[in-house]
Amino acid sequence: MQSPAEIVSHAGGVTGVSWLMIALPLFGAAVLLLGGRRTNAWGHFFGVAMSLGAFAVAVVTFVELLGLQPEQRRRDIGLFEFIPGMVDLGMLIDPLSISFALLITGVGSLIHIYSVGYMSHDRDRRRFFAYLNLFVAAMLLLVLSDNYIGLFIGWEGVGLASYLLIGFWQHKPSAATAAQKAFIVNRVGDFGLLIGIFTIWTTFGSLAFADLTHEVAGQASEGTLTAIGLLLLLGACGKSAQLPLQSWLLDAMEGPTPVSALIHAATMVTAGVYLVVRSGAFFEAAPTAQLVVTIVGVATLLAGAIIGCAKDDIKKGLAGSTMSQIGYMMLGAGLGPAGYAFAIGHLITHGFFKANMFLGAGSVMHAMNDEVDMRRYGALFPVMKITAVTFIVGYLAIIGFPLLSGYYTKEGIIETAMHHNQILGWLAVLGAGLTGFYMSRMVFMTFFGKKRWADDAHPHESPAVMTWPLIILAIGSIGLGAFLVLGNRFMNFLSPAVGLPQPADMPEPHVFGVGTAALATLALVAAGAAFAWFRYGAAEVPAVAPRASFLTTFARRDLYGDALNEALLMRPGQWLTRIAVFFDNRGVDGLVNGLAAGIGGTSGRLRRVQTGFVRSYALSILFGAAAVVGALLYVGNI
Amino acid sequence: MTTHYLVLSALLFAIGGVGVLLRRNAIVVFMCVELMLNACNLAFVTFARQHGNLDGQLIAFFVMVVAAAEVVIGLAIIVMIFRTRRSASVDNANLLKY
Amino acid sequence: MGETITFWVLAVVSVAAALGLVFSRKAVYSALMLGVVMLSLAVLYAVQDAPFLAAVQIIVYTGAVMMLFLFVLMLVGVDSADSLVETIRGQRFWAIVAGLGFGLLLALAVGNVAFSPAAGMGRAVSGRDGNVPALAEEIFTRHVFAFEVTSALLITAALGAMVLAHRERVRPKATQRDLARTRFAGPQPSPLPGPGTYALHNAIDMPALLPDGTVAVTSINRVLARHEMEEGYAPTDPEKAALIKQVLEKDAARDAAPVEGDKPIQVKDALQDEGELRDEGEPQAGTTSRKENAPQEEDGK
Amino acid sequence: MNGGTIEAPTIEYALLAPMLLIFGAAVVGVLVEAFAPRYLRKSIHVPLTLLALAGGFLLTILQAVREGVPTTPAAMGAVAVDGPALFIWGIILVLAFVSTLLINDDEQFVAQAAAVPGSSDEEAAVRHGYAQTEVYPLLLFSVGGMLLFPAANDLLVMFVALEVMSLPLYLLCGLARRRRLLSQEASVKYFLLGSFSSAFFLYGMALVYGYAGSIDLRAISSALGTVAGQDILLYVGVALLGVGLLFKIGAAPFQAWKPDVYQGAPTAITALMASTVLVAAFGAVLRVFWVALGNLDWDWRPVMWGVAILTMVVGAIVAITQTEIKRMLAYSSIAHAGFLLTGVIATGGPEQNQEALSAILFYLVAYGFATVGGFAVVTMVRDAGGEAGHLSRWAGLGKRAPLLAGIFAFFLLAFAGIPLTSGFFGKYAVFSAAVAADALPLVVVGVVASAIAAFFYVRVIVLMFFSEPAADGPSIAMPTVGTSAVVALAAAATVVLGVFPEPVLNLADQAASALFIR
Repeated sequence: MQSPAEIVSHAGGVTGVSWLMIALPLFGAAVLLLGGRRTNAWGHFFGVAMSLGAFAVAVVTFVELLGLQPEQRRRDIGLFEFIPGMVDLGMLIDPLSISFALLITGVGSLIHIYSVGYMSHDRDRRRFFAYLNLFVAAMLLLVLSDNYIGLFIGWEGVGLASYLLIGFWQHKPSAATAAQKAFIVNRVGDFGLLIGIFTIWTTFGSLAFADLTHEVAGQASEGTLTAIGLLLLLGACGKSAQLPLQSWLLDAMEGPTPVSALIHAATMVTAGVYLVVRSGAFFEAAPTAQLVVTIVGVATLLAGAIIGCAKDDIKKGLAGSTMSQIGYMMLGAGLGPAGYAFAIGHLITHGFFKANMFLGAGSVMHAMNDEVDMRRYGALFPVMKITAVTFIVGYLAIIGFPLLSGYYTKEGIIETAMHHNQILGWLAVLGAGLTGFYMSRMVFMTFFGKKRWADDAHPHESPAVMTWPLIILAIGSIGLGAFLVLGNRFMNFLSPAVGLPQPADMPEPHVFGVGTAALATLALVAAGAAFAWFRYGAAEVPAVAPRASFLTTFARRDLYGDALNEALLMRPGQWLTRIAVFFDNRGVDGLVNGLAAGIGGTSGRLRRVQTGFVRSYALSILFGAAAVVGALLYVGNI
Repeated sequence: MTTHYLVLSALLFAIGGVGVLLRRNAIVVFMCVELMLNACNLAFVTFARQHGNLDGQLIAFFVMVVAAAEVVIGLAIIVMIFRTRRSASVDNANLLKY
Repeated sequence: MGETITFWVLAVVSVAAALGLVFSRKAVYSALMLGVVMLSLAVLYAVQDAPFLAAVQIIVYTGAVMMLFLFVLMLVGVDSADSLVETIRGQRFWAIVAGLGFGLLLALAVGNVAFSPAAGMGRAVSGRDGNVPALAEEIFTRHVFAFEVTSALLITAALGAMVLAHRERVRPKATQRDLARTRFAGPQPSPLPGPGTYALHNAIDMPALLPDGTVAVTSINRVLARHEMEEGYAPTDPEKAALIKQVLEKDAARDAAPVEGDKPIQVKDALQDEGELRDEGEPQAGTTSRKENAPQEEDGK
Repeated sequence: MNGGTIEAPTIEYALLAPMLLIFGAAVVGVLVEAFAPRYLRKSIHVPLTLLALAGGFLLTILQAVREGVPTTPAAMGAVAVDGPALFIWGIILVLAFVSTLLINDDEQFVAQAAAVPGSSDEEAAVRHGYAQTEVYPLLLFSVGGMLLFPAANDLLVMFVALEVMSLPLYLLCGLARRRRLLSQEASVKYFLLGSFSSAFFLYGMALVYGYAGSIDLRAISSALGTVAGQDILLYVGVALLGVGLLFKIGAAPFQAWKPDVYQGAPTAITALMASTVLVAAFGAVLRVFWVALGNLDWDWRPVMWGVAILTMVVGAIVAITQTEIKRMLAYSSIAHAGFLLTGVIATGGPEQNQEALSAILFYLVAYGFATVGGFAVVTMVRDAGGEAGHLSRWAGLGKRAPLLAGIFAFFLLAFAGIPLTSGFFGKYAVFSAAVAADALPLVVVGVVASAIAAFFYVRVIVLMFFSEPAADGPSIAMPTVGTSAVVALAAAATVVLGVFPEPVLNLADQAASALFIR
């Protein structure tokens, strides 16, 4: 099937071996899992090496891609044809996918390195690295595949890796439950994605991105496109923890902290954003679906921020923040080509500063005997300066402190949203203010104020293998945003993959990016930070959470997300299951069991026909011969 | 006449088939198979005359050769199993079943 | 006319002989009946312008193949009268139904075809020196490949007979002298067990072996076994020792709870024991042959 | 006339070279048996056999590559070496080569077949290290027959080839080293039923000859429709011919021999039968039913429908309750014969025929390799008394020998037709060809049967990996070089055919596009 899109035939070069990107970590996972205890001694280094190798390949591929004309920066690499003309596996290397690949392998490698230190006391470190490698491979397959099948395989692969890693400490019942929860909630989303893919297949007859261009998508009816968009969005919501499928993310913090940093902050949870951007052709042709995307994004960014305000568990606070930031990205992704560059840009900068903060949090926990309650922290700044400084850099980046990474990308999303729709814009600004509050709260409660440590806590700085990744991530958190956004550099880079926005959709450029919305945002953020200072910096923080107002409780309980799930989904679900079970037992099961028993019984009876007497066999042959002769005569009408 | 010969061959073939089903002595069973082959040969020769070409006779000749080889193998196998079991009954060999 | 008479005579003879082959009790009779059929067919071949085949039929089939059959029959034992008592339920009924059905189907099928008068072999052999050269020409031209391939068949046959029947001597054949020496100077003055008993030893303290090499539980001598166990002369073979022990324990258990007096161990119980002791999936050669013996005995009366 | 001169026949030796090489090697093997000292025999036989098979394969390839596919029958019209035949030769020779590696294993064959099982004679033979090296020439004769069987251009040659193929197999079945009672029983059963069924084949041949006046396949085809009033001869003849052929592929209701013979025969021979014989028999079935009876397809196809459905259903259902691994694989082989029959039914017009034919050819390659590999694994799982056949003994094998169990599980998945294994494409190709030929109901039955079949394959996998191993479970024999090569080769072929089926599919397509010489 020749794709309508222009396919640049690649004549060798590094892109020819870019499959190594996926193959290396997969190989690592295979070696570590199959090798068993023999690889205990060097397994973690091997895992790191595989991840770094993938990073190196990604960098080289990226450099080679940069060397091409922008319109040629698109390479389809057919890996193999599975069912000719139906299911082919191949890689699509274009600006969008290579951006993701760089983020995944780059941040992934840093987190691998960090984990060498963080997991050094764990007996199952090798298994941990195997899963990490598996995750990286699956995630790369997800973003590098040139069709929805490969994407789906990667999608399920990261789901599996995430499940394994959340439940890594199986001995903790909470971890096991959380892993199951994540798995089940994700199934809902995957179901949507799968149906969406089926719909695409039946509508367009192809699943290759190259075939599903804007022109092709335009041929379908808008109703179909909206349906496809909403189904894909359901998938995206599941993976990216957007409302209403957000509830698993907070529980997922039961996993080891590097996992939270890599999977549940920097990479996997952004897969939904990738899906929406990659499927831009459908969304842009279905405004309703796009609108729903923006609404989900805004609702999630507010919900996440509110949750973040009330959490005392440092990782859960960060998880709420992640939800919120992905809400921003989703909002950007719902705005069409104008928002894509900012959404992906924010995704990348967020990958850096959020990973940075998670790892920082991990470093703090490492120092505080795995204590996660911020009310037991305080005044850690002098004890662990590197962690604190890097964390604060991340903090400044996330709240949008001018000239740091988050400022540029988040501001871009807010302004584009404002230009698109005032209400969305102002809600996004409000979210920014909340971010200012809860992030400041986190920093003040952790690093400043008075010591509220447990008696046996002896905090200390983490080893270099853990701090160096922090430092590198912090540098990224500072400079990356400006690098990407200024001069629309990233937008132009991405445009061959996702298209350039109409000029009318773009907000007016500002000198140094300061406009009304930006000013309002800055003001609100400052107010939020100041409020946090009065509440948690200057004032005494009680070591036990006080009874709180309705609103705080509301936020502490994850906006009653679980209760809502329970009331809306679980209870009716249980009723449904009960009814289903009833019918299942009586009807379906009866049928299936009856069928199984029937087949088994038939089998048992037929088996007895094989008496072992050769004369019986001869009899059956003679009967068979007579039957065949008779049948043929009958058919031949003689 | 052709029909007569053919009916005779069909009868002999069927009798041979029944014999295979009824007899337990492996050697007799095998004789019945030989009877079936002979019936085939009769049909071949008859058809050869019917069509006036030699192919039928030729095939019959080949069948005899093949049958001779088959007899040697078959009897060797029967002798082998008789040595082990001290019985040439085909019903005795029914360890393999179900 | 002559052909018609020949046909009807030989048809009746051959069908009768074929039925005799199927229904005669003695295998030798069956073989002779088959010979009759073959000879009749040979004549029918000759009648149908196939003199070469008629000769080959007599020489190869009746002369060689049938002799081979008879030879093997002698080897196997001519007196092994084949029982006509059916052991497989329904086999006889269904065999006759299927046979009749199939035979009728075939006979009706070929009987209903309207043949034109036979072309005869005249045309086929005309221009050649009769039937045999004509056949030869066919064999060595058009069908030469089939002819060559049959050689593979014949070699296979020879090889197969060698494999299955030829026993190579592992040690030199014992001379009369050797035999006499072992007979008188050897450890075993008594004769060895006769064929068919599957025993490697004939000492009473050694249990018999079944064809598959396992111990026949029924053959364990309880008295001796108990004595052996008590005196500590257990057999060296651990498997046998374990088996003997097991049997004794079972006896002891039975003795401990006597039901209706002192019941001697009966064959039936022992058989059950054997079934329990064996692996379920293992073939039970012993029981099969025992089952088989029953009708034969009945038949022998 | 001068009757003394006969014009010498022309035989295309080059075309027939692969087959002649095999037969020649077999004869040399017999001479080795006769003249070489005992201790040398095996070391002569093994290379001789392997070289002959490999040489035959090379000659086949040379034939296909250099001289192209001939369009007229060879050897005075006796043998048709055409595209499908060359492909089938290739498969048979490769699979036979692989099976020979397996046969090479010392533990497979009886020391002296003539010695009564359990007797002191046998013991002595074992002690002296005797080996029945006649196995190798017998194998070669059989392979020669297999090559001729699907390439036969007239029914006589086909009948002779059938016997050449079968007679050595009857013998080989009875030569297992352990459980000789079972082995001999398998031999007797196979022999009696085999000769019984070939009598049917022969009678069918007689009737078809009576109808057409010739046994040449092409002549039969051209006689169809021109002979008036004798259709009944043709129909009965075709039915009986079909009985003989269907017996060889093990289609129901002629399948009864398969489980018993597969279980009793030495496993290496079972592997040979389950792979190469099936390939050869399907080649013959295709040739008879397409070349000779292609114009009669409206009549034989409905009957074949019934046979295919019955075969699939019986194979799949009865396999469920099997407790013996080889028996289970035998039933699985029956079910696969049914799947392949759907492909036979799908043959029709030339284009349709090409698709169906290439599907069948690919299926045969895929199934052949997986099945040889599967049986090779079976030879390695051993108890004190030989192979541990009972399924309960396989419980927990995944914990004892994860690699072996994993490979076996992979073969089972290939049988089940799971994607990324070779079996998937085989089934896919055959079923899609059947759908194209309007045999949708048949495909539905096929899919249902596959689902049932998948159940018992998966059951074995579950048994191996999720059951506790028995305390006195079977040991895993240290594989010889030959056996491990077989397992590795078969596994590699199954993977490659499952992941990169393109080249072989193309090859099969090419072979099929030449069609049978008609």
